[in-house]
Formats: sequence, C-alpha cells, structure tokens
Amino acid sequence: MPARTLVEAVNDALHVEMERDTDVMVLGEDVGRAGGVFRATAGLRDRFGPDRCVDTPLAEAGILGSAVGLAMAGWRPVCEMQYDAFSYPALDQLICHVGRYRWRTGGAMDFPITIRMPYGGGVRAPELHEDSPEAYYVHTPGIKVAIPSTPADAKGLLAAAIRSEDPVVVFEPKLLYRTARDEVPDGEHVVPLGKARMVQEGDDVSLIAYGAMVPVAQRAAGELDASVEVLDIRSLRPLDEDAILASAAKTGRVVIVQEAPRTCGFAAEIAARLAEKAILDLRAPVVRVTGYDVPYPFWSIEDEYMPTPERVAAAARRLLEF
Amino acid sequence: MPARTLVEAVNDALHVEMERDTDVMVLGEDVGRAGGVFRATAGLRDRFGPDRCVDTPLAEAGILGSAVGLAMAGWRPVCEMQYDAFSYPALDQLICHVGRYRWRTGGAMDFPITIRMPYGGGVRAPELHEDSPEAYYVHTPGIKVAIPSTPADAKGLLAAAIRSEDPVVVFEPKLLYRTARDEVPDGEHVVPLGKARMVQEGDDVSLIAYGAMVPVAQRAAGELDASVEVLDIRSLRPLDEDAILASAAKTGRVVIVQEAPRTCGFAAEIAARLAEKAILDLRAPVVRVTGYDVPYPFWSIEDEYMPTPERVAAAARRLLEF
Amino acid sequence: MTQVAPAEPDVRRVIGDGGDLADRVVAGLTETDLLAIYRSMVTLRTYDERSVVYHRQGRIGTYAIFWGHEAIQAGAVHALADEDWIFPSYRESAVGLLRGMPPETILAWWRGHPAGWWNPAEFRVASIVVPIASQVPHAVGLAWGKKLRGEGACSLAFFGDGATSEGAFHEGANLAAVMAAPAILLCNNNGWAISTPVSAQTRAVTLADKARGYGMPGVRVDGGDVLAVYEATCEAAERARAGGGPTFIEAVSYRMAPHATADDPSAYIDPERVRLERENECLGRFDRYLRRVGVLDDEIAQKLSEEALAAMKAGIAVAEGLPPPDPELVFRHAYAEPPPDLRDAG
Amino acid sequence: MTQVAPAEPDVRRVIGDGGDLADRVVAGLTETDLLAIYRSMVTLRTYDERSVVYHRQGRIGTYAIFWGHEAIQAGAVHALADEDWIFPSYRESAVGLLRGMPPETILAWWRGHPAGWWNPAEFRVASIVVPIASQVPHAVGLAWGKKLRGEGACSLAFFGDGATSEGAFHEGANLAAVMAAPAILLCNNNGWAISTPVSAQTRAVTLADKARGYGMPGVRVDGGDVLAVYEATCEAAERARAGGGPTFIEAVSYRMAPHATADDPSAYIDPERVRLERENECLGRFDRYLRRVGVLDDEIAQKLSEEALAAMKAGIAVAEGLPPPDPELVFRHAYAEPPPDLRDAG
Ligand SMILES: Cc1ncc(C[n+]2csc(CCOP(=O)(O)OP(=O)(O)O)c2C)c(N)n1
Ligand SMILES: Cc1ncc(C[n+]2csc(CCOP(=O)(O)OP(=O)(O)O)c2C)c(N)n1
Ligand SMILES: [Mg+2]
Ligand SMILES: [Mg+2]
Repeated sequence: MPARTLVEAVNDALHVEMERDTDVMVLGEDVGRAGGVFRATAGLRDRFGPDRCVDTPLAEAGILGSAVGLAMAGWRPVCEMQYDAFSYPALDQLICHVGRYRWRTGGAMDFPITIRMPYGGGVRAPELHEDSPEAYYVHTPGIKVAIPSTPADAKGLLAAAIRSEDPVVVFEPKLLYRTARDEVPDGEHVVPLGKARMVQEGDDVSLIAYGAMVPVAQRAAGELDASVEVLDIRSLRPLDEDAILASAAKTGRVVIVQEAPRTCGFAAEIAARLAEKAILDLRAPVVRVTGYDVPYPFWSIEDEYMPTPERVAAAARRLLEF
Repeated sequence: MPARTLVEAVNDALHVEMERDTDVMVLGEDVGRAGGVFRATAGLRDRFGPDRCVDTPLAEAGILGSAVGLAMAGWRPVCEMQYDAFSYPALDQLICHVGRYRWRTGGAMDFPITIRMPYGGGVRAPELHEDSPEAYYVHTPGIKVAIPSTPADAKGLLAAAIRSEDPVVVFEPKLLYRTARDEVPDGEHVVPLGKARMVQEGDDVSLIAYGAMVPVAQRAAGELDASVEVLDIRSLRPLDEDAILASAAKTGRVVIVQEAPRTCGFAAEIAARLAEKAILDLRAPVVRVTGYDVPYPFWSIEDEYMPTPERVAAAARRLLEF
Repeated sequence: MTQVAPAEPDVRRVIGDGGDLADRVVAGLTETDLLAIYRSMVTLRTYDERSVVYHRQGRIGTYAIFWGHEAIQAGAVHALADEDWIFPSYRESAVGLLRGMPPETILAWWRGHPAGWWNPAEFRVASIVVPIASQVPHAVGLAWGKKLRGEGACSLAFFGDGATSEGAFHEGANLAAVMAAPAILLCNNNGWAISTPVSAQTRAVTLADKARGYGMPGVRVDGGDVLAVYEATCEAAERARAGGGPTFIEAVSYRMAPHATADDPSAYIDPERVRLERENECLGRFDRYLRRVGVLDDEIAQKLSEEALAAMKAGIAVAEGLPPPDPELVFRHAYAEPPPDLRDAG
Repeated sequence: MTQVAPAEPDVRRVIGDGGDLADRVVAGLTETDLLAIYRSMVTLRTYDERSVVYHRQGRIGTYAIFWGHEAIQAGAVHALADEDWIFPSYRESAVGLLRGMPPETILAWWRGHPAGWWNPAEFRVASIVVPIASQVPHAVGLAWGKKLRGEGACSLAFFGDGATSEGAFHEGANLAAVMAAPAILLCNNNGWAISTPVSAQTRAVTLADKARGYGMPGVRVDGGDVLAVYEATCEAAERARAGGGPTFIEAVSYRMAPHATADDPSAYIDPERVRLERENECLGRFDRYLRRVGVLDDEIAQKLSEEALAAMKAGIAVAEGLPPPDPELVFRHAYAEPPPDLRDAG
C-alpha cells in the first residue's frame, strides 16, 4: 500500500469514486482550474472534464442549493466548501433542504449529496480559516457527519459518503492535510459510517476524540503512565455508541477531546450519552477537554485555545486520582 | 399588575425600552405597517415612527448584517426574525460577525444587538414554522441566549437583552404567545440574564426545562406522586450552573426537557455539566426528554414529536425507581 | 439577447380589453389548447375558493390564497413540456393539479397530513417550498443537471416580488446564467410581501431590470393575461432548450386576497384598489376573451366549473376520509439509512 | 438618476496615455492634493512590496497582495471626508494607513498578533473582513444609521468581482437602495476570484449592470487611473450626502499578483497578460501624469518613497519588537460581560 498524505487520500478517493460512478460530480470554488486551494481536487478537471469538476461562482448557498437540484436530476454532487467558516452562508440550504428534502418527498427521492470541507485550527492562518463547525451540522436532522483523522479513513469515509444515499458532511482536518502521512489502500476503499476506530486499547482511562484531536489524544496517552484507551469515533452520525459505552464500561473514566467551542459541542453529546447510559460504569466525572466559547484567536496565541496533550493528560490524571 | 399574554409582554417591553432609550430601534419583515405577524411590534411604528420601527426588504442576512453597521453608528438594533427557521439565512452574519466583531475590535466597540424570534412547535403550522434552533445560536461564541416561559420573563429578559452591551438572542415560545397569560410588571422590568427561575421546589427529582417545555415539565410534576423540583433555566448563556448543580445535589435525579432535535441540543450541554460536576450527587442516570433527530413532522402527528408530560413523567419515574 | 429597457413601462399583453386595446392571438394555439388552459384556470380557481371555505370550516389549516394568480400558474405550466420541472412556492401549492396530481394530496398537505407528501419525479413538480426564494437554486440545479445529462428538460421556478430581495434568489439566478441552465425564473410580482409593498422591497424601476445584472433576458408580462404569460414562457422555454440559458419573467399582478387565511390586510392594503383589481381578475378576462373569439359559451363554462367543483369535492372527501396518520411516520423518511439511535429521546 | 448603459464598453478615465488619449484634470484638485494622493499610493505600494518580502523572510504570515490596486484604494479614500467610514476586505488590509493607522498595527494583524486589533471608530476604518461580501451589509447599516442620526457621514465598502456573486452583496446592495443609505459600493473588478475568471463568475456584460437591478447608479471607471476613481467616488459621495442614496462603482482593474502569498497563479493565469498589465500599473501611470502636468520630479518622488520606506521599516521594527501576546487575551473581548464559565474546558 502506498503512503499518502491525508489530502492526497482525499484526492485519491475522488478519482476512484468519479471513475467508478459517472453520476458523481464535484463542484465548488476553485476546485477545477486550480485543483482546490489545498489541491484536494487536483487533476479531476483534466481527467473528468469541466462538467464533472465545476468551478462555481463565489456563492456557497448557490452551490449547495443547486446540489439539491442536481441530485433531483440524478447526480451525486460532491460540494467543496473552501474553508470551514465559508460554509456558513450555505447553512440555510443545509437545514431547510439538504436535511429535509428526502423526508419532504415521503422517501420517494434520495439526496446523495456530499459536502466536504477543510476544518480546524493550528495552521497559523488569518481569521475565519480555523473554525470547527461540526456541531451546527450534526445537530441538523437528516444530515450525517464524518470526520477522519488518518489518510486511510479520509479516503474510506469520503467514499462511504459519496456512496451514501443520505447527505453526508465530511470534515477534513486541514492541520493533518500534509502532516498526516500513512498507508492508504489503492483503488476502492470504503470505511462504513458509524464504526469507531480503536486507536489503542487500555484499561484505566478512555480518551475519546475525532479529527485533529486524535493525534492530540494519542500524544496525551504517551505522557500518561497508565493503561490508556484511545477511541477515534470518526463518524458523529451515525455514532458508534456501543464502542463508546464499551470503553466507558471498561475504564470507568472518560475524557472527551473536542477542538470546537465548548457549549453544545459534540463532546457534550457524548458526555450526555454516558450520563444516561453508563452512569453505573463511571468511576469518575466525564471531562470534556475542548476549545473555549470565544472567537478562534489570533494565531500567535492559538495554541492557548487548542486542546493540547498536556491539557488532555492533566484531565486524565484528575480522573485517575479521583 | 395587569395580566398580559406573553406576546403582549414582548410588545410592552419594546414600548418601554424604546421610550427609555432613543437609540433602540426595531427592524424586520412586516414589523411596521402590520405590527408583526404575531403583533409583537404592534403600535411601535405609530408611536416611534418608521425610522425606529422599520419594515425591511425580505432579506434576513441583510437585516442582521445591517444591524452590525447600525450598532457601529450608535444604534441598539432589535432585529425580528419572522419565524425560527427563517433566521437561518442570517446564521452566517451571526457566526462570522455578530459574535465576533467586538472581539475583532479588541473590545473597543460594543455590538448591543438583540435578535428576537418566535420559535417552536405545537401550533399546527405548515413546514418550517416550528423549529427550535437555539443550539445553533448558543454554540456560537460571542452570543448570549435567553428563552422565557412566562409573560413577565418575556418582558424582563427582552429588556435585559436590549440593555445588554453584548448581542443577545431571545427565543419566544410561539406556542405560549397567547396561551400564557399572567401578571406582568408595568413600566421598566428587567430580568437579569444568567439567573434560573425556581418554578417549584422538590426533593426527589429535578425537571429542568426552558421555554415551551416549562409548562410541560410542570404538568409532568403534577402527574408524579413524588416531591418534584422544576427549574426554568430561561437563560442558556450565561447559564445559572449553580442553580442546576444545587438542584442535582438535592434530588440526585435529573430529567432535562428540550423540544429541539436531540443531538447536540442544549439538554446535552446540561447533562455534560452534570456528568462532570455532579457525578457524586447523581443517584440515577441523567435523562434527556427531547425532540427527535428528524425534520419537524406534519402537524397532524406533531404531538408524537413534542415532549409530553407523559414522556417527562415516565422518565422521572424511571429515575425514581432506578 | 432580448432585454427590457429599464424604464419600459408597458407589459406584454395578448388579451385586449374588449375596447380600444385589441385582442391578439398566440400563434399555434388551437381551440382545444385554449379550452385546456381555461380548464386549468377553472381548476385552480375552484381549488382556491373551496380551500378558503374549507379553512373557515376548520377542514384545512392555514392556507396561502392564490385567487387572481391562476393566469400566471396556468399560463406558465401550459407553456412547458411534460418532462419540464416546476418548483412551486407555497403560493403555487396546487399547481400539481395541472400535472395530474389529485386534489386530496394537496389538501392533505394543508391539513398537515403525511398524505400530502408526493413524489416530485412522478409529476415533475418539486415539493412546496416555504422559505422564500430558497427553491430558486434547486430549479437551477435541476435544469443544469438535466442539461449536463443531455436531457431536454428545463425547469421553472415560481417566486414572488419579495423573493427577489433574498440572497438565495441572487445566487441561484447568477448560477443559472453562468451555467446557461435551461431555467425559467418566473416572478409573480403581486405588489406585496405580506404587508410590505414592492416599493419598500426594491428601488429597481422594474423587477425585470434585475435580469440584466445576471446577463439574462428579462421580460415583463401582464400577470392577469394568461396568454401573455403563456407566450413569454414558451419563448423562454424555447430559448432554454436551444442553449440560450435562463430567462427572468416578471409577471405583473396584484394580490387581491389576504396573504394567507391568517392575515388581515385591512391594516395595510387599500380595499378600493383590491376591489378594482378583482373586477379585472384573470379568469374573467380570459373568459370574456374566449367568448369574443367564439371558443367559449355558457354551456362549456358551466360544464368545466361543475367538473372542477366535483373533483374538488371528491378530493376533500378523500382527504377527510384518510385514516389518522401513523405516528410511526415521525421516524420515517428522514434517512435512507436511519441512524440506530433515532428513537432515543428519553 | 445617472445610469450606465448596459453594454457601455468604455470606462471613465482622467489620466491619458501620454499619446493620443489626452490628460484631463479633475476640477478642484490642487497640486498639494495631487501630491497627497501620490504620497498615499507610494505608501500603499511600499507597504505591499515590503510585506511580500517580509512574508518570504517569514516575518509575517500569509498575506493578500494588492500590488496594482493602489489607485483604487487611494483614489477612493481621498474622495471621502474624514468622518466617512471605510469597510475593507482582506485586499485592502492597509487602507488604514491613509487614515493615520500605524503600519505596525496592520503588520501585527498579518503576524497573527492581537496588536493587530484596532478601534474602527478611531480611524473610521472597519475591521478587515475575510468572508467575501459580508462587509457590504455592515457598510450599508453604518451609512443608514448615520443618516438616521442626521450625521453627514457616508460609508464606502471595498469588495471584489467575486463578491458580487454572494447573497450578502445582493441583500446589502438592495437594502442600501431601499433605505437611500449614503453608501458607496466600490467593486474592484480585478478579473479574478482566486482562480476563477470573472467570465465564470457572471454573464453580466459589466458588473455595473448590476446596479440597475437595485435602482442605483452604476458607473465604471479605470481602476488603474487614480483620478478617475477619485472623481467617480467624489460624485458618489456628493450624491450620497445629498440624499441621493448609494452608488455602485465598478473599478476595472487586473490582478497582477498572486491572489495571496500562498497562491500559485501559473496554473490558471496568462503570464504575458500579467506582464503587460504590470507595465501599465497605476502608480507609474500617475507618476508620469504628474510629471507631465509638472507637479512631480525625481526629487519629490525620491523623497516620498524614502519616507514611505522608512515608515515601513519603523513599522516592522515595532511589530517585531512587540512582546509575545498575553495568552490571557484568548478570553478577552468576546463579551462585554463574559459568562462566568468562559474558562471551563477540562
Ligand atoms: C426566508 C423566509 N423569510 C421569511 C418568510 C416569511 N414569509 C412568508 S411569505 C412572505 C412574503 C413573501 O412575499 P413574496 O415573495 O412577494 O411572495 P407572495 O407571498 O407575495 O406570493 C414572508 C416574509 C419566509 N417564508 N421565508
Ligand atoms: C464566503 C467566502 N467564501 C469563500 C472564501 C475564500 N476566498 C477568499 S478570497 C476568494 C476570492 C475573492 O475574489 P474577489 O471577490 O474577486 O476578491 P479579490 O480576491 O479578487 O480581491 C475566495 C473564494 C471567503 N473568504 N469567503
Ligand atoms: Mg408578493
Ligand atoms: Mg477579484
């Protein structure tokens, strides 16, 4: 298996899926001529033509709104939002239509729309290039959400998203686009939605994370002299609740790591499920290590905002000593 | 004290605050000539003129985006979103600007913007007139959120929002607009943000709710033969965490009621805080009684979706028998 | 590219006023065609008037009245081919009737009953869209997608004057032009967005002026003249199929009824103006035209309206005869593959 | 209402080409004024060129180059009164220099340092806005709000050709016209939105054509001609103050540099075209004009560019001398009254 960076794996998935299914098309800002500002769509326009890899006008609601119509016409649109925060103009179409249209037809029509976007901080970028918006998406009925942390999952989850009859949003951790490099299966590779990935098994404390926070959790595990379990949930909806509950049952101590602002982030959802379904297993508080309820800071101090291995390890120690 | 319906209390608050502070202005769709589709702004245009009660074009992002500029010009804009789901086109301005602009100026400028909207279901309305979008708002840094359940709080919290130097979103339970009728103080009446309201004290189980779910919790309390505490949090950010923890410490059993879709709703945030800060007090699982992760249904079956006193009472009984 | 001069005051008309303004004929329209169009207008008018009654009787919920807008809806739909797609707003809720949709389906929608669901592909009629202008990008995407597949279909989106203020309209219209999508953007300028007059909605001299900003043709027609709407839509559809891209049509009309059954316009609308507009309403105008050209007489008119009424009565009977919906439907159809925990709710 | 004919090909120019096209003079501009404008352009040019160097040296982060757009920025700002507000995008990050903002503030912004914060009220320069077109409604609200308060100020929003495709532009522009807000919408049509040519952005014949859809004047100027931009902006500001409402100005320019330091345009842009455009860049054109009219000579030019360079060098020194920011700032300024639990994060 060849080693690929995470963004190369995304590009590979797009090539494979567009090859496999001629109904798949990619649209977005600068995805064609330029191949995407992160090169995630590089080569697609040459390979599949400007009709299947479309440079759109600068209009996110137009992109996602037209994807609804494209799906009605039989296409499987893969929409790129150029950056996390630039997906917000499309939230109206997402909430009112992408998540509801299948229901609105009584299930008569599917809307196999994929939305993919680079997300997250730590990349020394100007304002509004570092958001982690997954909570807005996962709170929206009718939407599925996946967030890979490895090149192989980036390929496999995107493939699953593209093949899904339901709308799926894939958040790609831009911090890992080029720093994460690992073996990625050639050709068709699908990672089913709804299955967590056990990163490492342990007995004393569970670190639950997704996306760019998975390596942070792994580094935290390395700093702890305890038997640490690290779980990458990688699919927020559908969620592998069994894997989470099993880990909690085993260790009784759970730290959840989330980069996004704290309030109503996905870590809250996981903690709430533990409070409801694992109460007798918990031997200590459920701790969320998260970003703060503040605008993502200037990059010279962004490291203060981002959850660090130290913060995660400290939280875990509190639980171990509880 | 005169008895007023909840929507009359909103209207009263607007009159009082506009009278009190000539910088306060109201803008939105049909707020002027028509006085609002729910009559919440009735009389304002006649009383304060078309410059301070403005019928805008049909453009929610334009309304909220211009409110940012109006605030820079020294106004305290009170924006009406005609219905919950019609606020979504403005989410981009909310997230990128309303919640960040003060920070962006290093605190040099305040953005005393109020957004108010009728929200929620149970009113036998066509699609997209029944959403409960509070999670999108409370997850957004820089934003404060209040949700009254009584006429007096509807007046007092809206007054606090208008007087706040921070942007505040007030969700008004449209189901209670005319069904909730109670005494409302005349003249200036301010209910500070961040203080929960103890609806009824009890020792065995706590029912925590807000907005239209408070009366549901109260009815559930009536059905239970146990000592039930009902807490109306009424301010989601700032949140009266002490009141929640105190209630949990007293009863050890907590049911949280939320109308919005389940995943990453505000009930998850409350449950997560309990799992972190009340773990030793909890004598039973923390249960969330919520809407479902589905599009709000056709109104002939909406009662299936809405949390009912029965569902809440059943959840409480499970905890009492745990 | 046909484009309307910004200040062009006069709107296209085909139907005369029986006096100085002479009738025109639309080339290619046979008597049968004319009667079919008339029949569609009667069907819509009947649906609308009965719905208002049913609402008063508590047999349907809030309802968006379209009385006086039948010419726009029927004129446009008759100009389309069967495979062309229609994207209605709540104002065109019953337009499916002209595509063979049974009235009970639409009545069920207004009754808040899941039997109000329909399969857009079956009728090439998209679902009713409530958020203003948000259906415009859908229509554009459909048209663009059909074109990419080499299928001849085009799409038509209905929306109002207020909708032209929304970003969704703008982004959709611009995308349509850029992609040369075979889409028809049909704006029913009825002068009002609930209580907001079009004069407070925009300072554009005409709404058709907006077309130029997208580099697409903008035409104005008399929205009370079903044949003018028909003719303009035919031209737009031809242009679309020929690769000429989208067209913006401003159908100038007037809202002669409350915004919806819940609305009381007395606060903001001049009743005298409404009275005059109602005297000149579109069905009567077409009726008189057809009689002038000798295509319609009392007998046919009577027959058609009786048929329409019978169909509507049958429809409401079916709708009211429906069993109460299975609450189970709350959990159906949101997902092709529902997440396992969809029912978790405490 | 002055309005541009849709297909009007020629753009307004003041500066001639030294040959057949004669120079014009702008009434009321003294030699001092002309030199002040020149000085501003030199300041901006120097800021931009040094910033690209500083980026290469790793002394600032990603940077949005505006080389060749100085005429648009300086021409517009000089046409404004001191109390008028400017709403920049990232492309006009340094426009505050023309309002007395120290270079270190802007350099700090690009260094990701909180010293990059400034008080908009102090300079009547709003914060740099990154989401495309989203500053347009702010500028409109500010102008509208000032007018409501009876203050004479107007606002000017800078944005690009790509921005005209966004709903935020549309909603803001329409609102500006409806409220007769004293706002100037200045579109820098530099032909590109990153890799997307304006031909793929819209089918409008000119971007100024969009103005008509809002019922506002739309004018086109040569964006490389600082005096043409100045003149058009003066007229727009006058109209705005006189209650004539907003104006849309399309400044036709070309992006002669990468979109930003991170961008490699070789994949999509024709280097030959860029070379030609750079030969005709705006500062050189104005420099030659000023020499033709006898206002500028080597000595003054030299002096001004040395001053600008010195200011810039002082600015980077200050910026680099700043102490590392207090991490505590993460928690500051989001709220006037922060929620008590702002620091909770495990
Ligand atoms: C995005 C959005 N905002 C607000 C509303 C509430 N609303 C329903 S109808 C309407 C007026 C629409 O006017 P127009 O577009 O002219 O269509 P008409 O009702 O006249 O057919 C408004 C504001 C909505 N449905 N969607
Ligand atoms: C809403 C939004 N979408 C996407 C982006 C990413 N982006 C940054 S600059 C740019 C192109 C802007 O082009 P234009 O408006 O012509 O301005 P220019 O860069 O040419 O000055 C894009 C797409 C953004 N900043 N905001
Ligand atoms: Mg209308
Ligand atoms: Mg550009």
